[in-house]
This record gives sequence, structure tokens and C-alpha cells, in this order.
Amino acid sequence: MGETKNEYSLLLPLIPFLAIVPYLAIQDGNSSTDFAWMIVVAPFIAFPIILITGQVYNKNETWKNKFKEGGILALAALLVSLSTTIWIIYDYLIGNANINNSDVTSWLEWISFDILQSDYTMAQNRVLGVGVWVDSLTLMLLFVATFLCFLICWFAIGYMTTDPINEDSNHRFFAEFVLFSLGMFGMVLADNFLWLFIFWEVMGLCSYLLIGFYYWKESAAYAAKKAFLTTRVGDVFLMVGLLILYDIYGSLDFAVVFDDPTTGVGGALVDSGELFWALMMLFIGAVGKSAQFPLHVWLPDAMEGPTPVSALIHAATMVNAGLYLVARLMPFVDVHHHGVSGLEDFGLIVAWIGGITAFMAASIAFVQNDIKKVLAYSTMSQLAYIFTGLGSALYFLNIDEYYAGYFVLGASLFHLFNHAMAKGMLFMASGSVIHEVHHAHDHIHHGSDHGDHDFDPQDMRNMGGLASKLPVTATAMMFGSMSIIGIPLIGGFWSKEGIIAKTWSAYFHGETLMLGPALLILATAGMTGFYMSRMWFMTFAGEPKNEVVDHVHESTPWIKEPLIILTFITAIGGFVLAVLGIVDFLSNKSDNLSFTSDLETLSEQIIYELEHAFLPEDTKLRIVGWVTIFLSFVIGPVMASRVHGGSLKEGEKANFFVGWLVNLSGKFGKQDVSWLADSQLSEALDKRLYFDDLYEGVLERTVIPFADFTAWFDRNIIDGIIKQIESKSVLGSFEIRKFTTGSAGDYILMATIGALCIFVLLMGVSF
Amino acid sequence: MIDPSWIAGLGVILFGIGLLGAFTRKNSIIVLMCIEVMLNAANLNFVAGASHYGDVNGWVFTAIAIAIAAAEVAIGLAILLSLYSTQETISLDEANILRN
Amino acid sequence: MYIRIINGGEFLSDPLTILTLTPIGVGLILLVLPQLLPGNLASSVRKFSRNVSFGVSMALFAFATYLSFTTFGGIDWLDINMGEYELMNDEPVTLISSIGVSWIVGVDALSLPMVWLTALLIPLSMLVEWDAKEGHIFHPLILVMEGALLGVFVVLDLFVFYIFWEMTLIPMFFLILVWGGEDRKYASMKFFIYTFTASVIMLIGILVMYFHTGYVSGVSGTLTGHHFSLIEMDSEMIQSEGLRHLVWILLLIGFATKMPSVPVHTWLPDAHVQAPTAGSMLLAGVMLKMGAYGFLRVSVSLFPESTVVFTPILIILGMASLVYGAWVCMGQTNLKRMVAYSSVSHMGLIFLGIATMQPLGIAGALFMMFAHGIISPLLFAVAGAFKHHYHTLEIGSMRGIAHHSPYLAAHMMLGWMGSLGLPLLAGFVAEVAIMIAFWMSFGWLVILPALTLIITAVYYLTSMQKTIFESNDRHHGILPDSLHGEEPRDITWNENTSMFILGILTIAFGIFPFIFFDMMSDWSSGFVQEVLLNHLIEQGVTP
Amino acid sequence: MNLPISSSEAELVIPELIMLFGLIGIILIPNLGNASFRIPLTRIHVPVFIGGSRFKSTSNPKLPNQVSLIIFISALFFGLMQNSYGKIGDTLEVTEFSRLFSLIFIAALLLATIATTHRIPARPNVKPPNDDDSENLSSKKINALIDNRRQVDFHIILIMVGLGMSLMSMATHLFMLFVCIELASLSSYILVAFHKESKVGGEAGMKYFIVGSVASAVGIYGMSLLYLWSGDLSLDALAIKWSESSSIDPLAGIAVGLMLVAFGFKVGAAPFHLAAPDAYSGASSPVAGLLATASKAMGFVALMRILVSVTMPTEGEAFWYITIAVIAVVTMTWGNLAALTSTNPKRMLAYSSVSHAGYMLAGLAAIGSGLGSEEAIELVLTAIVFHLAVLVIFKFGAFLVLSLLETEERGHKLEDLHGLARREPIVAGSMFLFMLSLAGVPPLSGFLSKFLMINGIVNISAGTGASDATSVLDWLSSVEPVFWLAFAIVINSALSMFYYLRIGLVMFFEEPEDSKSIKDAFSLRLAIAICAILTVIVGIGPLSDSLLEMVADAINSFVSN
Repeated sequence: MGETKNEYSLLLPLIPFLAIVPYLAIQDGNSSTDFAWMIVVAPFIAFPIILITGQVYNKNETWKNKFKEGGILALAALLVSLSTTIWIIYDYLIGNANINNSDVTSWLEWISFDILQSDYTMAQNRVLGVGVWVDSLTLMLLFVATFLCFLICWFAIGYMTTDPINEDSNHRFFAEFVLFSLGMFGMVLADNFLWLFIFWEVMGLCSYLLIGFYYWKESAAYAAKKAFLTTRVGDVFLMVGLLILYDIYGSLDFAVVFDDPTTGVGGALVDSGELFWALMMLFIGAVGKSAQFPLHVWLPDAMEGPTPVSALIHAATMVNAGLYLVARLMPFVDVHHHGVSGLEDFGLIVAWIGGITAFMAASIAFVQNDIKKVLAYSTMSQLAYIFTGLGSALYFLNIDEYYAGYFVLGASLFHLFNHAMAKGMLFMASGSVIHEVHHAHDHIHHGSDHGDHDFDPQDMRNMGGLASKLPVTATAMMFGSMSIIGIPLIGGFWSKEGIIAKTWSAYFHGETLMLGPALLILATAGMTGFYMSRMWFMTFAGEPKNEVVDHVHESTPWIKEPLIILTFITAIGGFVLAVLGIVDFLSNKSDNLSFTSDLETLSEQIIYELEHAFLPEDTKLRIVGWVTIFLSFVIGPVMASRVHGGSLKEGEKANFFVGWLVNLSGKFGKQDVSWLADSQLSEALDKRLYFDDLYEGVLERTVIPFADFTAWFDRNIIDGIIKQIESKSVLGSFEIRKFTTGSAGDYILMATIGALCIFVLLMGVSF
Repeated sequence: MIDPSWIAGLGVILFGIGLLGAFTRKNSIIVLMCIEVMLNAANLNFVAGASHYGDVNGWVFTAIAIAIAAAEVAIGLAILLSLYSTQETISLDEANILRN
Repeated sequence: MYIRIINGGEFLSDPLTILTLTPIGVGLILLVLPQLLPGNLASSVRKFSRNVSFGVSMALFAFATYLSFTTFGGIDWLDINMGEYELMNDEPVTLISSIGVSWIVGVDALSLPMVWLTALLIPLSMLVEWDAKEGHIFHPLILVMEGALLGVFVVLDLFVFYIFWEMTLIPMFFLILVWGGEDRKYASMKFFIYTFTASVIMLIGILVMYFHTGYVSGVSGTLTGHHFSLIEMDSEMIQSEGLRHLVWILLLIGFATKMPSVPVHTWLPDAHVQAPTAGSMLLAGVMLKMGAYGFLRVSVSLFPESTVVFTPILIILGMASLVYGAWVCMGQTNLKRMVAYSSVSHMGLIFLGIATMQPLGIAGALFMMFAHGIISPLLFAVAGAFKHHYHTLEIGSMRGIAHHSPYLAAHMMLGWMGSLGLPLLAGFVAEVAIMIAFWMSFGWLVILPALTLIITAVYYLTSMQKTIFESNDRHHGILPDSLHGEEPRDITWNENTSMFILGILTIAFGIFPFIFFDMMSDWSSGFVQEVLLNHLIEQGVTP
Repeated sequence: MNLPISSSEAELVIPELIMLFGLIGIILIPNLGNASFRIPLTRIHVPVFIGGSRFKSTSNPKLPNQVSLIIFISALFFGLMQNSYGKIGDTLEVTEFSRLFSLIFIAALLLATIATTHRIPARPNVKPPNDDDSENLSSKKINALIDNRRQVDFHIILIMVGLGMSLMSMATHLFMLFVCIELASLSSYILVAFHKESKVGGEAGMKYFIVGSVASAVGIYGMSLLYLWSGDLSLDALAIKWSESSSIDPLAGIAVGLMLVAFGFKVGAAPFHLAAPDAYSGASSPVAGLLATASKAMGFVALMRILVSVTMPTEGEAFWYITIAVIAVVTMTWGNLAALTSTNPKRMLAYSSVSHAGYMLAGLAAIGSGLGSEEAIELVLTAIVFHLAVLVIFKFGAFLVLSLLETEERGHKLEDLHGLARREPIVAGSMFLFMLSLAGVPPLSGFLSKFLMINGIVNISAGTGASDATSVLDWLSSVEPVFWLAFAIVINSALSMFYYLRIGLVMFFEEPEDSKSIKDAFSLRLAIAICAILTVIVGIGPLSDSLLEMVADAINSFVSN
């Protein structure tokens, strides 16, 4: 398994699937939205096929080698989804008349019913169905989802099938993988809140299955349960939100609801108080799904799943669902376009939650040694950025500062895109690291009895100096980290800057309560710089900390390609898209990306963007911007390199892309931080600020005893009454049978007494 | 001519004696006799009624009731005999295999 | 001479009559025949009685399917108004003319899905216990059960309804008593007496209704001048409102016990734990629904204003069942007990759905009946297979069945997920419908059922964690002591098939609920319109 | 020739005549032998056939049984065929009512006869037991003796019971009624004590006899008081006198009260029922069955005569209403509670029959409340009579099953029923049906009868609640207490379920002590099967309808009298 083998021939069966969409697209009269169902249905078909075939032909050689235990089938399904997505995006961008917001293609009339209204008339034939809803937000997320799912699936083929621990169970992985993808695609495409919720839950299920993929591990099973339950808490509130929304608008279709959010069902004016609670409920759902404070506890544990799962669920797609939902809520508050006024508080709450989470996650990430855990907290933190941005957007839109609102909305969504790409790649890269370290470890200990079972291939303290061993991975990871940190000009910089700036500007605008989130995310920017750099340096720079490192080399097929693709996108995609006006596009301010072939216009656009990013007109914002850059670009990385950086071992040489960074990190000198590492703060952070313990404790002290009490109550009180009746009857029976003494004299006596009683009764009543 | 109510009064007394005896005495022969006494109380009533109403039916009832009483005694004695032959007692209290 | 024969020759050619009486007839023949025949013949009958039972039940299922779906049966089920029934027999057949008992059958959207469900579950439950000991009795007994259950759903005469209602107890009593678990004696007695007690109390209610029926020629009794025909009944004939309420309460006692609702639910866990798998499946799948069906068919339909007046009672009962049931579930360590309490919990939702008095809520309750009718048999089939192969029902004693029996693990997961209301599975449709309606009627009170969904998830996930997962070893599960060190077997083909079908249906009805839901919501709308609105507004009662 | 009875009158009482002549026949036939009378001084032997050494056919110990079978079957047949009614003399009148009861009695007796056919095989040359015989052996010998020597006696007495009961149902004169009851009762005392060689037989007979005699002495005394009061004991005259008197004469009240005691004993009402369980458990099953069905029916006829025909006022409640209601509730509860833990199946059935008496008394009480319309009263009466009729089917059926067990010396302990389903599936199934029917589970006939009872009570009482009551409590406080009788019945039914089911439980659950099937007793099994089938088909369907119509006609004739 160790040697690299060219397995691209296995991809040949994908060609027909590649051809499906182009074939349909060139047919006359075919609208891409009419085929949007293919995005969902392709994985839906693949799911049972992979699962059942895999179960039946588990040990079959062809299934293992040619189909990669279902990986190729999954890839085919995802390819169909991806190509359909590209078709839709293409249609949209060329301005195909068939695609606009009001054009809802209905797939399924799920249930239909009547409603008894408060005036005792029936509202006939309400339908809860599902159709497709396409706007820029959909397109962006759809692209992110299909594209990343495809790449991660590709990656997983290499990653999963070469790991002996997954033997014979990869079909399960791929089946659950496509089902998961289905959930994400469906959620993004759904044209109403109910179906958004439905697919949302499908994702929840799949995350449960995939996190618990190593079902025999107690920690994995526990993590899976925790993830499902925590998100379930949010989901339930989300559902309540749906109920309220339905009550207000009499429909959950975006088309109906967003048509005029101020008017409810039957033309009633919408009460902002009620709507506020609906939105709050929906937001709690989003908080759960996107792992924000206080429902964040599941995300780090969720790293128990295989690394592709982490990449898929916990960075690239699923956690974005919450963001997507909040972004979807914009029309409610968009006062400029029929939004309901008086909902600024909602925006503030969102921003605060985001700010708190961002700061908290970043600080916890400081002390993590598990490479995936660092990424997990970074995910949490970055998502929190986006929430803060969305919160600001909600705030701005609701006070009718729609220009600023749209800008920060676009920036947030752009950050979502950047983060997804970068984080997807980072996880895959970390997977590559873990995989190769693990292989190397196995290789060393092959055949020896006293294998080191405590060896943790995810622990960064076992790594170091991998830059030369894993050149592609190191490069990818460097660009990914840069994007996350927000190194100027790279990926995330463009979006993050916008979020921070606009959050501050909300404060400057006069909303003092915005100061908190603004400060928090500003601080977090610097912290991000630190922990991401720390991760990179610990892994790739410095001297190897474990003998295993010497044996690491990039050998596994299928792993490099996605990394390379994503490296490009991360490195320059942000800039390109920013120039193309993605921010305006995503916030629906403009209908299209500003493509141009005119060089002059292009350079104008570039200059505009750069100017906007580095030299905003507002002085205060300019200061904020530069402080951000300074914190994240200089302070964080430099401090990290002082603690963890260092040159490679003698004789090792990293490639061009990363070599400079390794060398640079060695230049800053060493700083001893052990006093800090031993501090109480560090321990608190290591324990995740005791949130898990708190929840656990509360559960154990209240819920479980109460459940036991109810069970006891049921057994001994409610059923006890029945049992008492039974035993008392039996007792009574024994007593009453004692009257039958066996003596005829007694019988006569009893009869006489009875006769006397009869007379008493007769007398009493009649005479 | 005795007033029929005196006859009936005697009947009440006899009936009381019979009933009292029936549940106080343990010897079944005596109980049987008490039953006879009760039946005779009824007979006295019939007689009293017959004489009061001048109705011949009352006499007939009396005659038949006496016959019934005779049959009853016959059967009763037979049953008591068979009881005695198996359990060697005719006490109401002692014959109590069947109970509860 | 007084002897008379049944009038009306077409009686036996009636589809619903065939559906109801065939299984009873065939079942009884299969049970009794071997006793009467000489040895050789008897043993050959015994040999085939299992196959014959299964064949008959499959044929009935095919027939029910034919009748149920527009595409086959040619009946547009969406086109039936409130109070109308399809497939009715043309002339009521008099059974006891003196007191007005007639054979009247008919189905509408309320009973049709139940009929189909029953016809479906019978062959499946037979299949699950294909190798039951003394199969020559077991399978015919289930066949008899089928007839009784179908009878409850199709009969429109209260007397005959009551007969079928009680008749279901007898086969179930035997199923538990003969094929049950350790403590089957106690469980079967408790089951029988408990539900019997409740239904005789209900009988008084039925009788009060009976005495307030007018003379209707053809169905009324020659002796009494009253009749039991549901179609002709009208609670208006009962003048005293207090009496109407009393009847409603008496009926509720009977129906709520069957459902079962807290606090009269304790027969259920015992019965379920001890019952054989097939028995549990039918018990949870169909018998519990009888309570809800009867409640809708009789209490709610005939006494709408009592239902409105007693809405708080419904909510209290529903909430208690739902919330309390879920909490008790969490405290269980026995797999079957847990699933049984989860049934209690889910049945609570039905009351809540009805209490909303919204077409959507009622339709949701109806769909809940149906969905739970698919999911809970799956749960019990899983629990039964678990018991069958691991000889224990303790949660946590057997871990890692994902390794030992991946199919069982998959079915378990699907069933559990369906039960906790995962979208795209049948249970969710009902939940969401009831919840929407509940919010409309009662607002923030919905938070209780909503939070219960979390509790439901907690206990299901915990039990899954302790059974499917957590074996600590890739290649071995943690085996329970009850296996005595033997390696457990994978589930058998028949169990697998049965669960597979139920699983497929769970998914199918989750994605395409409209197959039955539209029919149900049509019925519910008609119900609310006809029964509630027209009726109550006349009365001046406001819902 | 001047017959004491005209031919048109004789037509009315064909079944009774059959029994009467059968009685003579059954005395004569087994004595037929080759005895001959030699004409003095000649050698001519004129055969007289009575005495001498018996013919082979007449010495068959089963002959009396066959004769009485023929008698009862033909009586039943002619009873069913009969459709003319009328008076016979002054004290008897054949009506639909009396005919129905005759049929009930005869059917019960027929079943008893069938049950005795196979109870124990008759064998020649059986010696009485010695002192040193083991208990088992001696009881075997005793049984053989019973069968051999006293078969005739048994059947003679059976027929006398039949005659007494049958005539009793026709009696229109209170004294006649009483004499007939005495005829039946005295015979039944003998039947109970028939098992005289066993210890329990004599004891059971003694208790039943003593308590029964006291009761009937009390009753006859009450009747004599009634005679003192009215001077005429014919029911019509009493009814007229009763309805004429504006208030209730204490004398009459006491008289009726005393008679209640006597008839209460017959029906097994608490607290006069105490001897019944002892008697049932001491007697053989066919006899116990007879006591539980026919004897009880007889008691109810008497009660109905005295309470409904005579003392029921045309308007308002009867003076005995509360008394009967209290007795009813006490009786059913007592019976059910006591049966709950009885381990002897016969005792259990005895207690169950006590509780059934309670249900029927509740019906009577509902009539006594005087709230019901004529139809309602008829309905309740129909229910009572219907219940008495179907009791013969399933209560006797249960005793038949016990009879079958008795053929192998079992049937006195619950353990004897253990695992019956394994040994005898059909019998066990039938027994279970009987039990369910006793408990009142639909669609069995026991349900229909109990249903009708509750039906009638609800019918009478439900209309009494305030029609303007808007809440449940308002209504419940306004309704007549009769309504609660329905609840009493219902709760008691539920309670009774426990011990009926327990029989099923032990039959189907426990392991049998002996896995051999019980010996082949064809006619007994046939009778059990017929009872089982009737239990089901009289529950619902045309046959139940026919029976109900029959009962309704009977009640019509009863009420119109």
C-alpha cells in the first residue's frame, strides 16, 4: 500500500457522468433550474447503491480495487451534482432569464391541508412542498458544497481506503458521505424554511453517523451523540421558530415570506415582537449547527471522525448551514426592502454571540496540541466572525443603513466562502499529515511486539520539521493558514477586513453595544494569527520531535490533487473574486459579478478594491484596518514563531514555497513560555473553559436523577396503585372467604342476620 | 273458638324458638327438629288463616305442609346418616372439611 | 320455531366483509381442524398451517392495497365527504334484530390507512417470527388477530365495534401467555384485565348513547327501538349536556387506556416486554391505534362540543403522556421497556393534535397513528431480534452490534431515528403537522413538546451508543453474560426482510407522505368544517 | 273415563307428562326380568317381567342413563315444538314464560344426564372398600359402587327435579309454587349428598339440606303470613290485593321479606349463599352444574313472581327496591372477591354463580326503582331471563369440563386443570370460552346477557338525570342511584376477569401433571363442544336473535299476566 500507484484509470467510469450535464445543457429549452433536482437526487440514488452493494460484496476484490469500496460511485454522484451546479451558476451569470428569485420550481407537494383561521373560516389548500430557490447566496453555497464535497470525496478515496482500520467499512463511509452531501445540497437549494430544516436535520444525522464512524471507540460514540444532541437542542428551537413564522405568514416559502415581510397572512401587519422571537428561535438553531457559544461544545469532540469527515462537516459545509440560515433571514430585517423595523436587537445578539465565540474559541485554540482540534477551534472562531458580520449586517439593514448593511453582509458571506475553501484544504492537509505520520509509525513498528500504542498521530508534539517531508501538504497548509489569519491579499483577508471594519463602524455609528463584539473580534484577529502560525510551525518547522518524522513521506495517492487545486483557490481566489465584486453580488446588491475583458476597467477595479481595503476614507476605519493587519500579520505570527518556530534539521530542505517561512521562523529567537503553559489559565483553556464539565455536570446531577426518579415513580406509584388494588383485592378475598366457616350453624346465623338486615332496610325505606 | 290472632301469635313464638334453635344448636338432629318447629309455626298460621277467612284452602295447605315436613325429615335423616357413616359426627361444627 | 338464517346473500361478497371475516375464519379453521382430524391428516395440516396463514395474510394485504390506492382500486379517496364511507355494504345485515345490531362496514380516510397498515403488519409480524415454536398455532392466531383488528377499523356499528374491540384481546392474550418472556403470566393477565376494565367502563358510555338514538327503520331493534349504527347516531339526542360530557369521559377512559395515555399506561410496558416480537409489533403498531381511532371516530365525531370543552383534559393527558413518557423512557434500562414508553410518549402527541382542533393538527394526529404504526413495529422487531440473538434486553450489556450484525444496527438506527422524529422519515411529518397546528392554537405551550423532542433524542441516542457502538474493539463486541461466551449470530433472513420493508416504508412515507396525508387532511378539514364549525357555531360555542 | 286432566290440557304439558311417565318407566324398566308367575296348580308360567333375574339389556348399568336421556331429549323436543298455551286447573298455567323456563330446566337436566353417562364406567362385581384400602383405591371402589347400584336412583331423582322445576314455572298459585320448589329442592338435597360414600358428599348434603330447609321454613312461614294477610295465595289475587292497599301492611311486608330469604337462598344471594360453595364442591360436577343453573333459574322465577308480578306497584318504586339493590351489590362483590383466591374450580364457579346472581338482582332492583317505562322493565326482565337461559350453556359447559376431569378423579384442585391445553386442546379451548363467556367477553353469549343487563339498567336510569345539567357533576348528582348499579356490574366484571382468566392461564401455561389425554367420553365431549359452539353463536347472529325473541315473548306473556 505504501508505494504510489497511478490509479487514475479508475476514474474512467466517471466520464459518462461528466457528460450528462453538458448533454442536457446543450439541448434546446432546458433550463438549468429544471434539473436542479439532479443535485440532490444523484447522491440520493448513490446512497443505497453504495451501502447495499458494499454490504453484500464486502470482500469482493473488484469492489475493493476498482470501485474503491464505493468511492468511485460516490465521486460519480458528486460529479453530477457539481456539474449541474456549474451549469446553474453559468446560467445565472450569463443572465439567463429563467433564473430569478421568484421563479420557484416545485418538485414535490409534500403535504397539503387546510387551516382554520381565527375568524372560523377555512384557508383552503395550504401546501408544504419543496422547490428550488436560486439566488446569489444559494449559488455561492451550492458551489462551495458541491465543489468541496467532490474534492473531499476524492481525497477520502485515498485517505480512507489506504487505512487498514477502515477495512471493509468504507462503503459505509462513502454512503454516509453522499447522504451528507445530499443534505447540504438540499438545504441550500430548498425554497422554503421547512425543507431547509428537513435537509438540515439530514445533515445532523449524517454528522452523527460520520463522527461515530469508528463506532467501537467509546470517545467516537460519545462525540457522535454529543454532536447530535447539541445540535438537536438548536434544531428544536429552530423548529419552534418555523412554527411561529408559519403562524405569521401562513407559509414557509421564501417566495411568499420574503415578498413582503411586513405583511402576514391575510394582510395582517406583522408584529415585530413576534417576529423577533421567531428569528431568535431560528438563530438558536443556527447557533447549534454552527457551534457557537453556548452550543459549541460538540465541535471539538467531533474531530473523532475520520479526517475527511472533519473536512467535510466541520469546516466546509455543515457548520455553514447556520450561517446560511442567518443570511437567509436578511430580508426580514431589510427595512429598505419591506423589512420589519425594530429588530436591531436581533442583530446585536447575533453579533455578540459571534464576538464571544470568536474570542473564546481562539483562546482555547492557543493550548491545543491536537492538530485537528486547533483547526476545529479555528473553525468555531472563524464562523463566529461571520456571525458577527451577519449581526452587523442585520443591525445596519434594520436601521436602514442599507449600504453598509449590504457591504458587511457580502463580506461575511465572502468570508464564508474563503473560510470554507481554506478550512477544507487545511483539514485535508492535516489529514495528509496525520495519515502519513500514522503510516510512518506503523512502518517503524511493523512486526515489533512492543508497539507504542499510546502514539497519537494527531499530536503536534510528535511532529515538527515536516516541511521537507510533506512539501505539497506544507504549502497547502501555509496558504490555508494565511487565508484564515487574513494575511493581506490572500483569501480571507478581503472578507475579514470588511467584517471587522463594519462592526466597528456600527459602533461608530452610535450603537455602543457593538463595541463589545468589535473589540472581541479585533483581538481575535491577532489571536488567530498566533494559533494558526503556531500550528504550522509546530508541525512543519523546527527539529523533528519524534523519530517517526524521519520516515514520513507523501506517498498516498488521491491526496495531493485536491490540495493543489484548493491551494490555488485559496491563494488567489479571494483576490480575484473580490475584484469581481463578489461582495456586492453576494449581498444581492448587484445581480452579477462584474466580469470584464477590458484591462483598464479591470485595473480600476483592482485599485478600487485595494484602496478600499487598505485606505478606507473614514479615518477611524483606517486605523481599525491597520490595527487588524498589524495584529494578525505581525504580532500573532511573530509570537508564534518565537515559541514554536525554528529551522529544519540539518540536511533537510523545504521547497520554495515554504522554505522561506521556515527559515524566517528560525530568525526570531526562542522564547520560553512554560510558565504560561503551566498557569491556571492554560489549564482552564485546556479544559475548554469548563463548559463541557459544566454541561456534563448539570446533566448528571439533574437530568439523569430526574429520569431515574420518574422511572421509579412510574413503577412504584402509578403502577404501584394498580398493584395495590390487586394485592388489596386478594387480601379482601382471603378475608371474605373466612365467612365461609364450614359450619352450617354459622351459615344459618349469617342468613338470620341477613334477614334482619333485610327487615331493617325494608323498614327504613318503606314503613 | 280461639281467636285466630292467638294462633298466629303462638306461631310467631314457635317460629322464633325454631329459628333461634337452628343457629344456636350444634346437633343437627336438634336443628332438624327446630326446622320442624318452624314449619309448624307456618302450619299454625295457615290454620289461623283458614279459620279466620273460613277458607278451606288453609286446611289443605296445612295438610300438604305437614307432608312436606315429613318428606324433609326423611331426607334429612338419610343425609345425616350418611354423614355419620363417613365422618362419625352429626355436629354442624365438626363437619367442616368443606370451607373457605 | 325461532331459528332464522342470515338474510341477504350479498353479505359475503362485500369487500370489507371478506377482508374482516376471511382471516378469522381461516385462522379458526387452522386452529381447530388438526384437533378434529385423525393423526396423519392433522400433522399434515399442521405442517402447512403456517404457510397457509402467511399466504392468506399476503393475499389480504394485496387486496387491501388494491382497495386503498386510487390507482388500483378506482376510488378517489380525496372525494369523500365527512360522514360518508366507501366500500359500504349496501344493506345493513341484521345480526341481532331485537336490540338493533347490524353488520355495517365502511371505510373513510380515518380508517383506510389503518386497514392498510393492519393488512401490512400482519404478514410482516408473521415473517419476523417465522420460526416461532408451535407455528401451527402461532400463525393462525395472528390471522385471527388480523380479522379482529380489521373489524375494529371497518365496522360502523358500535356493538360490533365493541365486539371486535374486545376480541383483539384474546389472541393477544395467548400470544403473550404462550410465546412470551419470563414474566408472561403476570403480563398477559395485566394486559387483559386492565384493558378489559377500561373498555367495560366505555361500554356504559356506549349504552347511554344507544338509548339516545331514535328509531331508524332497518337498523333499530325490534325490542328496544334503538340502534347501534354510528352513521345514524347524533349526540344531540342526549339532552343533558352533563350527560354528554359524562359519556365523553366514559368513552375517553376506554380509549385512553388503549392508546395508552398517562396515567393509565402501565399495562403497556409489561405487555410489551413479555410479548413475543410479533405480538409487540401488532400491539404497538395497530392495537394502540385502536384507542386513537375510536376516540376520533366516536368521541370526537359524535361529541364535538364536549371535546372542545374538555380540551384542557386532552392537553393535560397528551402533555403528560408525551413529557412524562419521555422522561420515564430515559430512566429505563430495558430496551423493550424503553421503546414501549416511547410509544406512550408518541401517543401523547395524538391527543395534542386532536386538541388543536385544527385540520392540520388532526391530520397530523392521523398521520401520527399511521407513521407510528410503521415505525414502532420496526422498533419492536429490532428489540425482538436483539433479544433473539443476544438473549438479553438490557441496554448496555451487548455493545458493538454494528460489528456483529450490521443489518440489525442499521435497522435499529433507522427505527430509532424515525421514532425521534428525524425529517424525511414518516414520524416527522406528523410531528411537524401537529406542532404547527399546536402553535396556532396554543402558542408558547408548544415549547414543552418541542423540548421533549430533545429528551427523546437523548434516550434513543444513549441507548444506541450503548448498543450499536462502543465495543472498544474493531473486531469484537462486548458480549452479554446471557450468551455464555457464544458468538452471537447475525439476524435471520426473515427478520431482516421484515425490518427492511418497514424501514423502506418509513422512508417512503417520510418523503411522500401525501400518499395518505392528503386524504387525511381532507378528512380533517371536512371534520372540522362539518362537525365543529357548523355544529358549534349553531350552538354558540366558540372553539 | 274421567281423567283428572283433559286431553287439551294434556297437550299443554306434554314435556311434563313425558317426564312423569318416564319416571314410572325408569322405575320399572331396570327391574324387568324373567320373573314369571306360575298359575297355581298349573305348570304354566305367566311371565310378569318384574323381578327375577334381569335380562341382559335391563341389567346394563347404563340403561337408566339412556332412558333418562331419551326422556329429556323428547321432553326438550316437544317443549320446543309446543305452541299452544293455556290454563290447567286453577294453579297451573302454561305460558311462553313457563315453557321457556321448562326448556331451560330440561336442558340443564339433559346436560347433567349426559355428564353422568361417562362420569365413571359402571362395572359389575365391585366390592365396597375395606378399612385398609388406600384412599385412592377406596374412592375408586366407591365410585364404581355409585355407578353400579344407584344409577337408577340418581336418574329418578333427576327426573323428579325436572318435574318439580317445570311445574313450578307454571304455578300461578303461591302455595303450588312452593310445593314444586320443595319437590325440586328436596330432590336436589339428595343429589348433593349422592356421593354419600365420600366424606365430603355427606357433609355437603347435610349443609345444603340444613341451610336450605331453614330457608324454606322461613319462606313457608312468610307465605303463611301472607295468607293471613290476604286469605288467598293465588298470584292474581295477591296482586290485586296488593295494588288495592294504599300503604304497605307490615304483615305483608314482613311476609315478603321472609320469602326473599327463602328465594335468596335458592338464587344464592348474599348472605344466604354461604352453603352454596360447600355444596358445589362436595357434589359431583353435574349436580353442581344443576344447582348453578336450573336451581338458580328456579329461584329467579320465584323472585320474579313475588317481586314483579305481585308486589310491584304500577307507579313509583317498590318497597323492596333499596333492599334488593343493596343485596345485589353485596352479592356480586362478595362472590367475585371470594372467587378471586379460590383454588378449587368448583368453589370458584360457585362464587362466580353467586356474583352472577348479584348481576341479575341488580336488574331486579332497577325494575324496582319504578323509573322505567314498561318497555324498559321488559328489557331488564328479558336480560335476566336471557342470562338464565345462556347460563345453562356456558356455566354448565364449565361443569361439564370438570365432569370430564372427574372421570379421572380430578377437578377439585386448580392443579387438576394445569396444562389441560396440552392434553386436551379442544376441551381446554372450550373451557376458556366458557370462562370468557362467564366474564362477559364479546362476542360470547355471556357478554350479550350481561350487556343486556347493563343496557336495561342504563335505559331505566340514564333518563333520570337532569336534562339541563351542564356539567358532569351536576348530572351525576341528579341521576337516580340506579345508574350506579351499572357501574357496580362493570367494576365487578372487571374484578371477576381475574379469576376466570386464571383458569385459562393454568390451562395454557402450566405444565400438566400427567400428559395423557383424558379417556374417551364421546357424549360428554360432544356436549362440551355443543356448549362451546352455542356459547359463541348465541352471542351474536341469528341464533341469539331467535333466543332473544323467544325470551322477549316469554317476558311479554309474563308481564301481561
